[in-house]
Amino acid sequence: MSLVPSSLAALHSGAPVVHAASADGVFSLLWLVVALPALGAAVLLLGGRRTDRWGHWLGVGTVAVSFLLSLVLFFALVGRDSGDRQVSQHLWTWFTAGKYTVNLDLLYDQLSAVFLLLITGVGGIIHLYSVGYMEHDERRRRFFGYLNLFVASMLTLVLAADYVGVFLGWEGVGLASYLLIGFWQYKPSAAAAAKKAFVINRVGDIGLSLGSALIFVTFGSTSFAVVSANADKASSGTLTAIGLLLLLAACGKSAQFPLQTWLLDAMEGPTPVSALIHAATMVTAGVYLIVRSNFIFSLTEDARTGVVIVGCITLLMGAIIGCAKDDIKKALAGSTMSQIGYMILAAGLGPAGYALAIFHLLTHGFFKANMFLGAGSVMHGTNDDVNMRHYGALQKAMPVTFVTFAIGYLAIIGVPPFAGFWSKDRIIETAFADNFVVGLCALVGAGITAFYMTRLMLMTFVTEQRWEPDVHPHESPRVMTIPLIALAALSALGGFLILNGWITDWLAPVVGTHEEKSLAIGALGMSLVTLVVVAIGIAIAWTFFGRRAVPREAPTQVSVFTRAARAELYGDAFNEEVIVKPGYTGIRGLSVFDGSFVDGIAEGTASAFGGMSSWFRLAQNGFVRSYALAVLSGAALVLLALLAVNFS
Amino acid sequence: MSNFPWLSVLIAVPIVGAVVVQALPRRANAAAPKQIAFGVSLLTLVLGLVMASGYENDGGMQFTEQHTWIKSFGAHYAVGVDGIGLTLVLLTLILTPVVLLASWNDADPIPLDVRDVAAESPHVAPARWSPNAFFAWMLAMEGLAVGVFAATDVFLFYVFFEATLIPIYFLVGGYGGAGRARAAVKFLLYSLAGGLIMLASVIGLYVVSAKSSGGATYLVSELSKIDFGTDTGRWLFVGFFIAFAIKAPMFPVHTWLPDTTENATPGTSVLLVSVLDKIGTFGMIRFCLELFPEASRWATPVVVTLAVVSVIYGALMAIGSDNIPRLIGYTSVSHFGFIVLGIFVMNSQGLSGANLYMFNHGLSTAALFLVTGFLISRRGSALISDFGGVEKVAPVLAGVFLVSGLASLSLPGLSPFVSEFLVIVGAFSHSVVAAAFAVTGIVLAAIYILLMYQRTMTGPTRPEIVGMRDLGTREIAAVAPVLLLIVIFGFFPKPLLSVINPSVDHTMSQVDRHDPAPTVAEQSPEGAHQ
Amino acid sequence: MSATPFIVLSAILFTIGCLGVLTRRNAIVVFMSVELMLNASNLALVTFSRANGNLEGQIAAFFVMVVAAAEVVVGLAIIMTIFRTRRSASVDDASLLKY
Amino acid sequence: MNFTAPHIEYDLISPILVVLGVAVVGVLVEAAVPRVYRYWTQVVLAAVGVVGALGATVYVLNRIHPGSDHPKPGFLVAEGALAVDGPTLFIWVLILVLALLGVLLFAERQLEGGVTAFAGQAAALPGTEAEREASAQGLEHTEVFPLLMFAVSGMLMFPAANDLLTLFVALEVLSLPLYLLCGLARRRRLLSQEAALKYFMLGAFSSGFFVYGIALTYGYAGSMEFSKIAQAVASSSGSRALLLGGMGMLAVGLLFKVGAAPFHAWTPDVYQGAPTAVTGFMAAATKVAAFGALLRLFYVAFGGARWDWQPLMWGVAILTMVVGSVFALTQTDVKRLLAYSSVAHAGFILTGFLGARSLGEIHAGDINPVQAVLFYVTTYGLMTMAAFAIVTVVRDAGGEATHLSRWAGLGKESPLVAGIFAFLLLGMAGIPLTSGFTGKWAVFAAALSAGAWPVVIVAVLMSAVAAYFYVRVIVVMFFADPVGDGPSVAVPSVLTSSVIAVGAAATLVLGVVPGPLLDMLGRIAEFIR
Repeated sequence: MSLVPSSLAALHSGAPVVHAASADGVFSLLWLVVALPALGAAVLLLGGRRTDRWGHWLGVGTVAVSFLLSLVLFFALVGRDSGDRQVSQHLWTWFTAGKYTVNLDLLYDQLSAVFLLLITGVGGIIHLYSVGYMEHDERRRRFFGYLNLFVASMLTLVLAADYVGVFLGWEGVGLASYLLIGFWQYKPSAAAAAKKAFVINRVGDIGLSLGSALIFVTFGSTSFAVVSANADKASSGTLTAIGLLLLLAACGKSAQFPLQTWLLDAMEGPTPVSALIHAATMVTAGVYLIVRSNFIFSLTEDARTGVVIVGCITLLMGAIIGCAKDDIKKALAGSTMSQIGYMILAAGLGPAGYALAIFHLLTHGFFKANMFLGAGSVMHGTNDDVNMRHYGALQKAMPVTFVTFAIGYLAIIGVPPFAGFWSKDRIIETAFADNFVVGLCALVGAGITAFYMTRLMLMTFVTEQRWEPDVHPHESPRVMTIPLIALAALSALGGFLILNGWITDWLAPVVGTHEEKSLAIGALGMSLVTLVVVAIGIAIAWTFFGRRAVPREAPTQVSVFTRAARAELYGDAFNEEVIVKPGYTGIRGLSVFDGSFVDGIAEGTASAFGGMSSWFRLAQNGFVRSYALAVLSGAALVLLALLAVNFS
Repeated sequence: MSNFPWLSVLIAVPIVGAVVVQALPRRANAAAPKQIAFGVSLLTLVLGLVMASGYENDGGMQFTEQHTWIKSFGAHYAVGVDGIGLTLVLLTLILTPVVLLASWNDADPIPLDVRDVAAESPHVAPARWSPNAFFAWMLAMEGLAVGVFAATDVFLFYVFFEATLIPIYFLVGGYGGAGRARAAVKFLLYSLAGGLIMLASVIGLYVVSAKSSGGATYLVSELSKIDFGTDTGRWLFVGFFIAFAIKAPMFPVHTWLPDTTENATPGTSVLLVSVLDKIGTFGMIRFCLELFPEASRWATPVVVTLAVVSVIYGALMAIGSDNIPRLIGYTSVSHFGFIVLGIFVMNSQGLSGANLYMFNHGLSTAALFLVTGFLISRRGSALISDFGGVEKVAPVLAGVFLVSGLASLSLPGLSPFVSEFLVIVGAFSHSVVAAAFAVTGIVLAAIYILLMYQRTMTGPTRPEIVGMRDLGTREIAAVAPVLLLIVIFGFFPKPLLSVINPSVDHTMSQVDRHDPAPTVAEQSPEGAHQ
Repeated sequence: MSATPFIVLSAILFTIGCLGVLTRRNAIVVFMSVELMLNASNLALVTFSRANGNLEGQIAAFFVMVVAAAEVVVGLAIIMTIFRTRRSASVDDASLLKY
Repeated sequence: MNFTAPHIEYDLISPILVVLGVAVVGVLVEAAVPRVYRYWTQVVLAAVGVVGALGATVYVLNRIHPGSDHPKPGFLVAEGALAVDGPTLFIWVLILVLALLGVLLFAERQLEGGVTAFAGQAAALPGTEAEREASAQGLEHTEVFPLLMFAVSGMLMFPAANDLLTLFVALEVLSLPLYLLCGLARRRRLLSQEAALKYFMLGAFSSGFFVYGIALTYGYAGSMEFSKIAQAVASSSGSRALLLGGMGMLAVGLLFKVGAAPFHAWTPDVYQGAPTAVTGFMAAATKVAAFGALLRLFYVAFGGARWDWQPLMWGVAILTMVVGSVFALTQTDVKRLLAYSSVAHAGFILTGFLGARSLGEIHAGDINPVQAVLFYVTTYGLMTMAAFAIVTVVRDAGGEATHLSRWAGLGKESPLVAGIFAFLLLGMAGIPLTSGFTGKWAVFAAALSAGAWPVVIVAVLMSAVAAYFYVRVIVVMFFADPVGDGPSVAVPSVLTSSVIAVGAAATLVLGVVPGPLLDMLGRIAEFIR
C-alpha cells in the first residue's frame, strides 16, 4: 500500500498526510465492524415477520459485538507507535473510469477509532434503550433494522478512505434518518418531516458531489491519501472552493445555517432516533467531514472563515430557538444545533480547533444522548406528551431520569468537572485567541445555553406539577434506565479525556499540531469569565421560570424576539416564501408551458398541417374546368420556370 | 463455439417465439401463451448469459457476423457487440422475462385485479386483443431490441430502429389506459419523424461513402475511417442527433414520453423506457460520436445545454405531475439528460458513467414502473391523490416502491449512484457550470420521489386503500431480481464497468479526446491502489 | 419567307383552344376546343416540316389527326353517357367527386 | 420500283405484338363467341396473352444478358422508333405482371355475386328498368378485357418509344381505353361516368400540350428521334425558345400522366370514381409506364439540357410531395386517400428522377437514378395493386365500403385483411423491411448523390407527414370501435386473393431481400442512346 516513508510525508509543511499501512493482524477484522450491523439490517428488513420475536435482540447484539470489536481495535491501535497508527483495509475496487478509480477502502486511524467507539458505544446503549422504548410498537423489528442500517452507514462514513466512500455512508445515514424520522408513517407530520430532512440533506449533497468532482479534477483521485499528499500543490482558489463545497455538505448534514430547518422537524421520529442520529452521531458527520478534510482546510484561510461564520451563526440561532420551544425534544434539538455550531466553529479554527471539535463532539454525544433518552423516558412516563408546560415536578416521580438528566444538564452548561465544561471551555478560549468577535459569540452562546437548559430543567422536573389528568408519571423500566445511567456516567466523566492533553495528542497525527496562543487573561481567567456568564444565564432562567408559575398554555402576548424564536427564526418561513411557494408556482407555470408550448409546437405543427389540408382540399372543387385551369397555370409556370432558369 | 452466431440466435429466438405464441389458439385466460413466452424469454436470457461469459474485455467488437445484404446499398447483415452493446443487450434480456412475469394478467380482457373498478376508471381500459398478441409483441420487441444494439451496420441498425416501433405501437395502442390510441399515434409519429430525419443522414452516409475509395458501405468499422469533411459531417450529425434526441427523449422533443407512459401498461413502459429509449443514447455514442467526432465536438455546447435543461426540466415536471406513470416518464427525461450529458462531455468518466447509467436506469426505472403498476392495478387509478397510507396495508409493496424510488434518485449503494456520480464528475471536468446546474437534479430527484412516496404510501390510510393486497409471490418474483441487481451493482459495478471501460477508451480515441490531467499534475504513487 | 407567322398563328389557335376549354361549359364545345389545340399543333408541325425540309412533321400531323379521330370516338361515347344520365352536357354538372 | 421494306425486329417487339394481337382477337371474340362463353374466353385469352407476352419479354431480356456484369445495352428496333433496352424490358416485365394482376382483378366475380364489378350494360341509364334488367340477366361487359389489353399495349410501347411520334401514339393508345374503363363501374355509376369524363377531358387537354410540345421540339431539332434531339441539344443549334417551350409542354403531358402537382387534380376524382379494379391497375401501371417514358425522354433526348429542366423538376417534385401528403391528411375516403398517396409517391419518384447526373459522376456500384426510379415504381406498383384489391373486399350493403369510418374495427373483424392492409400502408409509409422503405432509400440516395439535398429534406419531412395518414388508417382499423354493425369482409375468390398475396409478398420480399432485383437493375438500367 503505502510506499512513501513517513519521513518523506512529514516533509510537507502543511497538514498531516494520510499514508496508512495495510491492515494485518487484528485489524483485518476491521470490515466486520461495519458488516455486522449491515448484516443485522439485512436480516431484519428482509426476514419479514419471522424475525419479529427476536429481531430486536439481533439488532442490539450486532452493535454490541461491533462495539467490542471497536474496543479491541482501539487498544490494538493504542498499542502501536504513535507514528504508525493508520491502518487501511482494501475491500474491493468500487468503480473505475478512465484513470479514476474509487476503492472501497477502510481507513482506521486515531480519528475513526474515536468515532467507532462513539458510534457503537452510544449506539449500542441506545439500541438497548430502544428495546424498552419501542416495546409496544408492532413494527419494532423494523425499527431495529433501520437502526442497524444507520449504524452500518455511519461506520462506513467514518471508516471510508475516499470521499466517495464517505458519500456512501453519508447518504446511508441520510436514508436511515429518513426512515426513522418517518418511522410513524401514518402521521403526516412525521412523513413530511422525513422528506424534508432528506431533501435538505440533498442540498448539502450538492456540495459533497461537486466537492468530490472538484477534488477529482484537481488531484485525479478522491482518496484521502492522494488528496492529503498533494493538497499543498493545489491553488488556493481551488482549495477554498473545495472547502466551501464541503462546508455546504456539512451544513446539510449537521443542520447548520442555512440548511438548519430540518432538524427540529426531525424530532417527529421516536426519541431514541433523536438521541442517536439527531444528537449524538449523524448530525455530527459534518464536523467529522471538516476535521477529516483538515489537509484541505488547513491550507485555506478563506474557507475556514466561512466555517467559523456558519458555526457562530448557528450556535446562536440554535440557542435562541432552544429558549422559546415548549416541546422538550425541540428545545433539545435547538440545543443540538447550537452545540454543533460550537463544533463547527472549532473546526473552523484550524489545527488549533480540530481536536477540540472532535472532543466536544464526543462529550456532546454523551450528554445529549443522555438528555434525549431522558426526555424519552419522561415522555414514556407521561403518555408521550412532549409539551414541557404539561410537566413539572417530575423529579419525584422519575428519580433516575431526573438525576441522569441533571448530570447531562450540568455537562451541557459547562459546570466543572462535567464533560461539557472541558470541551466547551476550551473552544471558547481558542475562539477568543483567534478572534474577539468569534470568542464573544461563543461566550454569549454559553450564557444562552445555560438559560434555556435551566428553563428546561425547571419546567420539566422542578416547578409545580401541571400534568394532564390522565397522566400518571412513573419511572421507566430498567432496560431504559441502565442506558441512562451509563450515559450519565459518560457525561460526568467524558471530559477527563482532555486531561494531560490526551485527546489532542491522540488526534494530532491526524489533524496536525499548532502552537497554542495564550490569552491575555489566561486560561483560568477565561474559564472564570465563562462560568460567570453561565451563572447569569441560570439566574435569568430562574427569575422567569423558577420564581414564577409556568402557565399551562404558552402565553401569546410575547415579545417579537420570543415570537421569532418560536418560529425558529423564520427559517421555514423563509424557505416557504422564497423557495417552496415560488417553486411550485414555477412548476405549475412550467407544466402549462410544457403542455401548451413545448407539446403545443409539436401538436400545433400537426394540426397546422391538418388545417392546411382541410383548407387546401377545397381547391379540389370537383369542376373539371378548374382542374384544367390548374393544368394550364401549371404549364405556364413550367414555361416560366424554364425561361427563368435559362435567362437568369 | 467461437463461430456460433450468438447474436443472430438472440435475435431470432424471441422472434420465432413471438410467432409461435401468436399462433397458439386464443382462449380467454389461457396460460399456455404466457408460459411459452416466459420460457422463451428465459431461454434467451440463458443464451445471452452463456454468450456474455465468452466475452473478452478487450474493447473490440465480438461475436461478429457479417454477410452482404444489399450490395447496391452497401448494406450488410453485420452484428457484433462491444462492451456498450453487450451491456444493453443483457439489459434487454434481463428485463424481458421480468416484464413478462410482471405483466402476467395485464393483457387479460379485463385484468383480474381491477375488474370491479375498470368500469369507471379512466386509467384502465379493457385490452383490445388477446393476451397472445401482447406476449408475442413483447417477445418480438425483445428480438428487435437485441438487433438494434447488436447491429454494426448503419443500415441494419436503421432497419431495426424503425422495426421496434411497430411492437410498441401495438402494445401501447392495444393494451393500456383510455388515451392509448392517441398516445400510440403520438409516439409513433414522433419516432417516425425522427427516424425519417435520420434516414436522410443515413442516405447521406451512403452518398459520401460511395464516393470514397472503398465504395459504398454501411459498416460502422469502415465508415469510422472516412473523413466526412466539416460541413457534410455536421449535417449528417444533426440528422442522427435529432432522431436520437427524440428517442432518448430530450427536451424539447420529450412530450411524447409522458403521454405514452401515462397510457401504456407498466410492462410496455418498461420495455419502452428502459430498453428502447436507450437506442437514442446508444446511437449517440455509436454513431454521433464515433462517426462524426468533429461535428460532435462542434455540437457539444448546444447538446450539453440541452442535456442540462433536460435534467432540470424533466425533474421539475415530474414534481408537478399527479399521475404516477406520467411522473416516472418525466423522471426519465431527467435521467436521459444525465446520460446525454455524460456522453457529450467526452471524457472517460462521463462516457463510462453514461454507459453505466443506461444499464442502471433500465433497472431502476423498470422496478419503479413495475411496482407502481402493481399499485395502480390494485386501485384502478394512477393519480397520486387517490392514494395515501399504502405502507400500512401493503408494507412489502411500499418497501419495494421505496427502494426503486431511492434507486431512481441515485442513492449511493444502489446502482444508479455510481453512474450519476461519474457523469457529474465527468461533467465537472468539462464544464463547472454544466455540472453545477446538473447537480441540482439530485435535489429535485429527491423531491419528486419522496413527495410521491409521501403522498401515496404514508399518512392515514385512505378508505379505498384499506384491504389492498400486498405483493403476491409472482409480483415479488418479478421485481426481486431487478432489486437484487440494483443492490449488487450498487456496490460492485465492476462486472459492468470492466466491460464498458475498454469500449469507452475506443470511443475516446475515436473522438480524439483525452482526459484532462489532474490540475495537480504530479500524483503520489498512492494514487493507484491496485 | 419566315416560318414565324405560321407559328404565331398556331400559337394563337392553341391559346384559343385553351381558353375554350376553360371557358365553355358544354362538353362538346370543350372537346372541340381540344381539337383546336391539336390542330394548332398540326399547323406547327407542318410548318416546321416545311422549314426543316423533312417529312416527319407532316407524317406526325396525319398521326395526330388519326389519334384525334380515335379520341372523338371515345370522347363522344363518354359525353353521350353523361348526357343521357344527366340530361345535360355541361361539364360543371359532373362535380360529385370533389374535396 | 425499288422499295426497301422497313426492318422490323418482330422477335424483339413480340411482347407488344402479342398483347395487341390478343386485344384484337378479344374484339373478335366479342363479335363471334356466344355470350355465355365470352367471360371465360376473354379471361383465358387475356391471361394467356399476358403470360405469353411475359414469356416473350423474358426471352428478349435474356438476349441482353441481364445476369452478366456487362449486359448488352439493348436494341434500337423498328428503324429506331422503339428502344428495347434494359429499362424498357424491365418495365415490360413489370407492366405485364401488373397487367396479369389486373386481369385477375377484372375477372373477379365472387364479390358481386357472380358478376364482374363492371357495368352490366354501360348504355343502360343508371336507375332505369334497362339497368335492372341487365343486372337481372347477369349481363356483363367482357369488352373490358380487350380494352385492358389495348391499354397494356400502349403502356408497353410508351417507355420504349424512341421518337416523339411513337411516344404520342403510345400515350393515346394507353389512355383511350382507360378513359372508357373508368366509366364502366357497376355500382355508383354516376360517379364512375363523371370520373371518365374528367379523366378524358383533362387527358385530352394535356395531350394538346403534349402534341404542341412535340411540334416545338421538332421545330427545334428538326427531327422526332430522341438521338437527333440529343445531338441538337448538345450542339446548341436552333432556337432555345423552341427547345424550352417544347420541353416544357412535353413535360406537362407526361407529368399529367404521372399525376404530379399541379397536374394531379384529376387523380383523386378519377381514382375514387373508377371501378376499384381499374383504379388499381391504372394507378400502378400507368405510373410505371409514364415514368419510364419520362425518364427516357428527359435523360436521352433532353439529357444535355439537364441544367435547364432540373430546377423546374425540383419545384415540381417538392410541390407534388407536399400536395399529395398534405391533401391526404384529411381525406375520409380510402380510395381518395390512396389517390393522394399516389400523388405523394409520384413526388418521391420524381425525387429519384432528379438524381440525373452525367455518366462520369456516377461511380461504379452507385445507385443510379434510373435504377432507383425503376425499383421504386416496382415496389409502388405492387403495393398499390394489392391495396386497391383489399379495398374491393371490404364491403357493406352498398358495395365497397370506401368511407374510412366504415373501416373502424376491421382489425377485430378480420385481422388478416386488416393486418395485410396495415402492412401495405406501412410499406407505403416507408417503414423498413418493406419494399417501400428500400424504394424510398433508393430514390433519396439517387437524389442526394446528385446534390438535390433540399428536395430530399422536403421529401423526408413529407414522408413524416405522410406517415400520419397511413397511421391514421391503421388506428381506425385497429384502435377504433366499429360504428353500427361494422364493416364486413367479403371472401374473394382466388383471383383477388392472389393479387393481394402477390402484392403483399412482393412488399415483404423486396423489403427484406431487395438485393437481387436492385443489382440486376443496376446492371441494366442504362438507356440505349
